Amino acid sequence: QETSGNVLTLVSEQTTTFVRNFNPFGQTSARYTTLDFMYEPLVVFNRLKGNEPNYRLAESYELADDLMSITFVLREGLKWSDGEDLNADDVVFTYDYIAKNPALDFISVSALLDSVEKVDDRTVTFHLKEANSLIANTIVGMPIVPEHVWADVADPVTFANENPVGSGPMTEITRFTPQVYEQCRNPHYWDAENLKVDCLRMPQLADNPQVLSALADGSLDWATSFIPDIDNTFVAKDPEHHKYWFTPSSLVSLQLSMITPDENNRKAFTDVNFRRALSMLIDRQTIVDIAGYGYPLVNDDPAALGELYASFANPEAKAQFGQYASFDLEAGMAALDEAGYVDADGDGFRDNPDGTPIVIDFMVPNGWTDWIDAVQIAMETLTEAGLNISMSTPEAAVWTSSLIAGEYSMTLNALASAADPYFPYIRSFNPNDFGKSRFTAPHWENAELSELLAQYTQTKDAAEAKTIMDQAQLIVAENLPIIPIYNSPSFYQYNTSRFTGWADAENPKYSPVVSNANPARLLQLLDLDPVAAE
Amino acid sequence: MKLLSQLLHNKKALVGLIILTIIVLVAIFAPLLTEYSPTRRVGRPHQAPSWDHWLGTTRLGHDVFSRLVHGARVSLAVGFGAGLMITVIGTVLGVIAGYKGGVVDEVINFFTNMVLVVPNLPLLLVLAAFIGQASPLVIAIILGLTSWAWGVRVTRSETLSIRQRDFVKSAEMLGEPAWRIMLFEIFPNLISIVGINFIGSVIFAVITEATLEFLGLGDPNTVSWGIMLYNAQNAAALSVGAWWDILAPCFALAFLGLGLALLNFAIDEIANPRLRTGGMLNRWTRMVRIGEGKL
Amino acid sequence: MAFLLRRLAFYLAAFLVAATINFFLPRLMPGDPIQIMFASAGSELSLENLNALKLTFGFIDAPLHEQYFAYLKSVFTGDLGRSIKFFPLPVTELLGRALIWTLGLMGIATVISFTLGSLLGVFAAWRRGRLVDSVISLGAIFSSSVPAVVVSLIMLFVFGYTLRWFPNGYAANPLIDPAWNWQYISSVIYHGTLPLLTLVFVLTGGFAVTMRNNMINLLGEDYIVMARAKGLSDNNVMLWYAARNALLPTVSSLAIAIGTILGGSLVTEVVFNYPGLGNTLYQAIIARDYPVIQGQLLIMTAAMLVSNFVVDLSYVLLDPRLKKA
Amino acid sequence: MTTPVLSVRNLNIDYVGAETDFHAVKDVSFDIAPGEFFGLAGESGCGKSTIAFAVSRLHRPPALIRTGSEILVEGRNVLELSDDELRKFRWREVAMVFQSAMNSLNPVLTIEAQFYDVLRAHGPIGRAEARARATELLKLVDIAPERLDSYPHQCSGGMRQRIVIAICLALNPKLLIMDEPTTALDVVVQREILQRIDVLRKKLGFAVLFITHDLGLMVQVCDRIGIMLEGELVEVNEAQTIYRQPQHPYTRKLWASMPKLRGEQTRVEASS
Amino acid sequence: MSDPILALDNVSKVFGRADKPVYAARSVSFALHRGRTLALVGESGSGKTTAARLIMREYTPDEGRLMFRGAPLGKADARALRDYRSSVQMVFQDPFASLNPTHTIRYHLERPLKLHQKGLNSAQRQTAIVDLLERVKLDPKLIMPKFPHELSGGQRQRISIARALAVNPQVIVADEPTSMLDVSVRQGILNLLNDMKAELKLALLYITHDIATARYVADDIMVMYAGQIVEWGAVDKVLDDPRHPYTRLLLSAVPDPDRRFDDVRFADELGRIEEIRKQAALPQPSITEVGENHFFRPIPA
Ligand SMILES: Nc1ncnc2c1ncn2[C@@H]1O[C@H](COP(=O)(O)OP(=O)(O)OP(=O)(O)O)[C@@H](O)[C@H]1O
Ligand SMILES: Nc1ncnc2c1ncn2[C@@H]1O[C@H](COP(=O)(O)OP(=O)(O)OP(=O)(O)O)[C@@H](O)[C@H]1O
Ligand SMILES: [Mg+2]
Ligand SMILES: [Mg+2]
Ligand code: NI
Repeated sequence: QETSGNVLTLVSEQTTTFVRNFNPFGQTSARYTTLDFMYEPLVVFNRLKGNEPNYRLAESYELADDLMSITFVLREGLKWSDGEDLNADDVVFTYDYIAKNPALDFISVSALLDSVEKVDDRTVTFHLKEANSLIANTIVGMPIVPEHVWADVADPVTFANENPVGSGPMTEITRFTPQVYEQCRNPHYWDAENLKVDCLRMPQLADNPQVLSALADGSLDWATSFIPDIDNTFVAKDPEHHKYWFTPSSLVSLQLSMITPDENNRKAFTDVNFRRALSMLIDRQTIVDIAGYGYPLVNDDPAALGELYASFANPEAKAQFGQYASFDLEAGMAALDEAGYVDADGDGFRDNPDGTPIVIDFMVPNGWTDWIDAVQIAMETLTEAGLNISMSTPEAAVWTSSLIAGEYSMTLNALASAADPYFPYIRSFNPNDFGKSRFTAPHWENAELSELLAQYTQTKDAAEAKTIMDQAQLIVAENLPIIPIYNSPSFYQYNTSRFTGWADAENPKYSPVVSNANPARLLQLLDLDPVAAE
Repeated sequence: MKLLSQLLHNKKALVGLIILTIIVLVAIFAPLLTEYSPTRRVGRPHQAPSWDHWLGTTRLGHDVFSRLVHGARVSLAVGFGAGLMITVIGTVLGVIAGYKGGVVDEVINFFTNMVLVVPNLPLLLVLAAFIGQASPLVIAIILGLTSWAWGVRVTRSETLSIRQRDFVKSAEMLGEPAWRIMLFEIFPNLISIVGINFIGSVIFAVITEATLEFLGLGDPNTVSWGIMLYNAQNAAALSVGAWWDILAPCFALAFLGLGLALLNFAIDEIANPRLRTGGMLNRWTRMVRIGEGKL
Repeated sequence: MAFLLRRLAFYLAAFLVAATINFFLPRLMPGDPIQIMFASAGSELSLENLNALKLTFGFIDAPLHEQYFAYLKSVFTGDLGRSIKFFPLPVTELLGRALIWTLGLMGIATVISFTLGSLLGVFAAWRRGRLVDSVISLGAIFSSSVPAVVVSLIMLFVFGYTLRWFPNGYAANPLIDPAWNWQYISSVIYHGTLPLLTLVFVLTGGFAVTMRNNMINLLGEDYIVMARAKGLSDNNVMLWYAARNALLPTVSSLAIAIGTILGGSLVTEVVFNYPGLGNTLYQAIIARDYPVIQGQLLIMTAAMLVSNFVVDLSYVLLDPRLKKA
Repeated sequence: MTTPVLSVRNLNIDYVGAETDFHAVKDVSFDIAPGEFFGLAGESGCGKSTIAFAVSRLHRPPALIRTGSEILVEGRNVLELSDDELRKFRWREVAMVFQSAMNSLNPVLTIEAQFYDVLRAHGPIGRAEARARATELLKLVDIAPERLDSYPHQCSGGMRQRIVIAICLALNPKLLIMDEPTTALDVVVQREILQRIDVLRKKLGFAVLFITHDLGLMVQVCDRIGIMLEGELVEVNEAQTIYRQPQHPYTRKLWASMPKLRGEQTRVEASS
Repeated sequence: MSDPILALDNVSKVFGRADKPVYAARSVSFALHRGRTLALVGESGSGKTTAARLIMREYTPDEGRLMFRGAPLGKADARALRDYRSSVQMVFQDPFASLNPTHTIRYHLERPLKLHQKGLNSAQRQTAIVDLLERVKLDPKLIMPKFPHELSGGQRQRISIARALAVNPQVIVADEPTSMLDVSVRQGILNLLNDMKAELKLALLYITHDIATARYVADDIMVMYAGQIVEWGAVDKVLDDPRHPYTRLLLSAVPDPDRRFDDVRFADELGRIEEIRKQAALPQPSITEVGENHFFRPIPA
């Protein structure tokens, strides 16, 4: 049966089979069109515009002056897709619910909240455990579910929510097979006026090559997939309509464990001169060009922020320490010589200044081919500079636990992009997270930085915040605890033959990536206009 | 020795041996055959075959020809290493089970049948996945430990029939100890079966190693045909039109497989004279045609 | 009958052992099995969430033997747990979906290549030493020596990418709803052609060689000569006397070959992205979806056992000597 | 004089080798008269079976019947028959019992099917009719008709041998070739079978070409005997004549080396 | 007569399952004496080979005992077994199968010497081998380096005999040693066995179904039928005056060029033997002595 109306065909997830699961709390199991499209966020923050809020279910929010609470006000006349009212009770219910069922709390927001209080039918106040100026960013990540449905769910973890009742633009599942499903317009959507797309169609595509062939023959409107040699394989097939735009996303950096079990390595790794030299020996551009097909963006910001957080950048950091974050083989080798890392025992490899050998195992998870390529390229120059380096590719799980424990020498690590540089810093350098998260893999701590970061969330004053952040950047840039290499791209391909209104490099209104980690995709959906039939 | 001279007289075996020799020589002299290192970037990504790069370059800019000739080493080493292990285990267990009979046989036979009904490749996949970063050595070892069952089965049934032969009986009557009977009376008569088993196991090991690596369960540090396939597949060599990247290891594998298979076929013919189709049949056809006689 | 009963008992034992291996495999490997099992799903989850998730998967802190018996019980009641990747889909259902495709693909490929290979082997043996024989033998050697990966990649390259005659993935056009209509069925056939061809190519040679060797060994038998002496037509002797008897050992080799076929179809499915068991296993391994991997191994073992049993049965049917024994 | 059933003239058969040929049958000529029991004796490998196979043209490559050889069955040259004629000729004119009965019945077909096969191949016949004929034939060799539904492995060796003989008689052939039909059997069973053949021959009138290396047996059952040595037929004569007045030295040596059951025991130094 | 070197005393051996036993040997008793040959004849499946295997201790008797040099043989431990084996040897039926195709003749003869005559050094072994080959009338130089397939059937059988002699045995069991050989070669082997027996004072058990050769080599003969020994005695006496119906049948079935087929009322004899076959499972009949050194078991009424 043909679905009537304007159908937008998109690929958000790659899978071998579709399972009917629209449980918005199941990050790994729910269909990727569940968040945002089915369960609308309170607010969507536009990262490309300095976190400008786009109010969705909430029409406003207000952070208390002491930063110890935040109050959201819902829009008027909101309805669930089954026609029931959507009000503050549902919000409170949702937060109580995830507090009761910790397995549901996929963004660990409960831990930050003291209580959630209904003020009136449209107003909810979140009381925090600690002052936090950035809490709104976290809270909006949790989908709000209807109390009248979820209160009766026996086991919300395994609940598949096959017939979802949602608040977003696309809530009705009109067709579901393991090979394709369609998700259509919410009859009670509050913003229906802006919604020109009637249905989303999600064909099952198992991997990048399949997405590519679907893209190339024009059957997909919107996709997020790695495509090799995209200008030839995709754009050239129909240059007028086949388009793409890659935005920088998570930071990939080279990391060293400051607490690595190997005593000799540890001596070198904890020496900032060694780290700086190492950083200068990484040929970032080649890695980007070859391992990444030229898609990623070189990150040569010693403060590890780069393009992504350009609006927060402290030019001073780059001016003072920039030379340590860009490739210069000669300088790097000279720096090593100067710091005393020379071949003491004549085995052809550089040793510590005290003569003990440095033998580095470069760890990268098995099967992560682009990283493996990147490591191999990085190793070329490192080896040429006289370092004794080999690569190992353990199981991802083993890799993760080694990183968490700090029991490794050298690795690549990725850190998701966020709305504010505070997040990458706190995730990477928070001593409280040592041994808990792989993002703290370097196990590098700096009291001054910790203090600055703590202050940062405590201030409401933008100017003060900027000063703090500038200082933090200087500290990071000086110590180079992580060696930035590149920001991976967010892949975004689209086809203009059926719909227009796409964000692109000329009009970077928000991030249009259709992956489930980008709430701004909702904005993109609402901006689409069908091309009038000829 | 007799086997060897017979091998040299068999056309199929000869072709097989030549193929194998070429590959072995290429593997041994790999560094002399190419100026390029197999693990360094020596060109732009995915350059088509040219005078500089006979078989083009990979996505990373490695020289395909260099990787191919160096990769032969791993394929051969794993093939022959695992093949040897499979054969040794299979033959030892098979001869013991077949000769000893009784409980020993029951036990060995049970496990053999057991291993035969557990699907091999999936099991290997799972094992490799659990072990993680399966280097060629690890692959060879798990291949050796999981694939001996077929060998036991054929050796055992052959041993059973040899055991019935009078020369084994007479050795028993002479009071030869059991191990001597197995080693010196039965085993020499199994040479061709063992040979077939060995070559068959080598083929199996080469194919399986390549398959495991192709599926991404190998160690990316190795230079081998399976890893080449894996890298090519990952670089979407087919969809970007870099056929040389994927076809080179394909043909290398097929070539090695063909050589080994020819050899195996020939051993089969030598072991079983009925299977032989020597020059006499050609001669016969010719003689019938010129009317020297008929059937 | 006693023969079949004994085989059945063996199969049961074999299944038990496979189930046991399955149980111990993750527990024998270095590292915490739970950590390994949830690694890819859980890398973004906090420890609290992980613990909560583990409970729902039944990782109780019981003594090993209790875990073992609980596991056996669930296996024999057909409960293989739930997939992590395709949560909360039960593993049985996930594999059930895939099983249909694999059975279809493998079944048809086996039937075609077995028939074709056996026929070729029969002809080659009958015309031994002539041109037909040389051509068939060499072809068979070649086809059985090329790895399935290589064949499928080359097929994909030639027919999928270069000539574009066939699609390069899927079991059917996803936009067509599964139904018993020509549109869907033709799409299934169209998508199945390349994997099928690959499998047939890989398998036929082996069967042909086996059959040829068996036939040649048989042709000297007195009853074959007697059949010719009786004045039966060549075709009659070849098919009814020689081939039928040569089939017996071939059938038993089929039982062993099924393992190889499973392996071959695994690779083929992966290369052609065919949604069968092999591909599911591969995806599960990549995603480290352990409930699926374990269920998969069990199902594949069960499939092997069933097909071995079918082979046993047909052996009994084909060979009257076994009926009474 | 009547035409012989079988008349072999200048028969030369080679086994073609890769380089040289093995001349297995050298210029052999002999006749068998209708109803005659003709024996062919000689050491293992002297070419007896090769001759037997040639009569029905059962050879497969690399055997080669040299041009110039003639095998006449009732005057018709077998070597000139077309494929189709050959098929019709086999079994109708010449039937054959092979070296071992154990293996000359197809193990996977019932006895009935193996009767039906041959009857079908030589003319249209219904199942029921074929079964009736088979029953009749089995009676000739003293086997219960229920055996028709058995498989060969369910019958004893002697029984199988008799079944083969019954099948041989299905088309009333002129000549029955028996190539060492009893070597695998006990003397008692062997004796019984030969005696039965002898009786049937007298009743049905077919000739027998009997091949064995047991000379004593041969003299006892045959009318005439041919002695072969390395592919050559060295002596042909009446059985008793050959026994009592052997001409060829080889024949004489054969007799001398045969231990006797009765009478003088002589010791002969035979070479090995 | 001297004391027997080896004797079977009421030995029985049963094969098969309890519900369908096959009596391969039933209360079999006989004795072997040095310097004498005992022939064992009988139809196929009558238990001749079983008797040989019992002697070779490949089977253990279900009932009865094996006496060696007057003493009963108990459960065999490895050493006792080796001891026994250096006294009792066997020559097999098929010379093609009883030599290992992968070893030279030299190896075949060297092994028994190494195993059973430990004292010899390699030069002594060499002489011993040459000696053995000469004894079986083969040219040592020519034969030693050859492989079995390069020899004729008769030569191979000679090697088998030489190998049996190599351990210096007192008893040789020959199970149809000539049935696979050509008639003209057969004689030579039989002569050889006869000579060895006389020269080395061997006790020889000669198993065959060919009564004529039995007469040629043996001093005494036993006729076996359905696992039982039904008639025995000196060769001439038994063959001249057969008493048991089976012995008679056997004798009449033996091809005899002096008598035409139709001379013998074979069918009648056959009918009678069928009757004995039916009674074969009945209890043991007593033994009747017909004359000096000639006994038989009459069929029960
Ligand atoms: N297919 C063959 N190829 C080559 N030589 C053969 C072939 N078949 C038989 N011969 C040879 O031809 C000769 C005669 O063989 P044939 O089978 O006729 O002997 P035979 O007298 O029947 O012997 P036996 O008594 O052992 O049956 C033998 O020397 C044998 O080696
Ligand atoms: N290992 C065994 N298992 C079961 N039955 C056996 C075994 N060995 C022999 N028999 C049976 O015992 C009986 C005697 O067999 P044996 O081999 O001793 O006979 P034979 O006289 O040597 O016969 P032949 O002359 O054919 O060699 C036969 O019915 C045989 O089937
Ligand atoms: Mg013959
Ligand atoms: Mg016997
Ligand atoms: Ni040699």
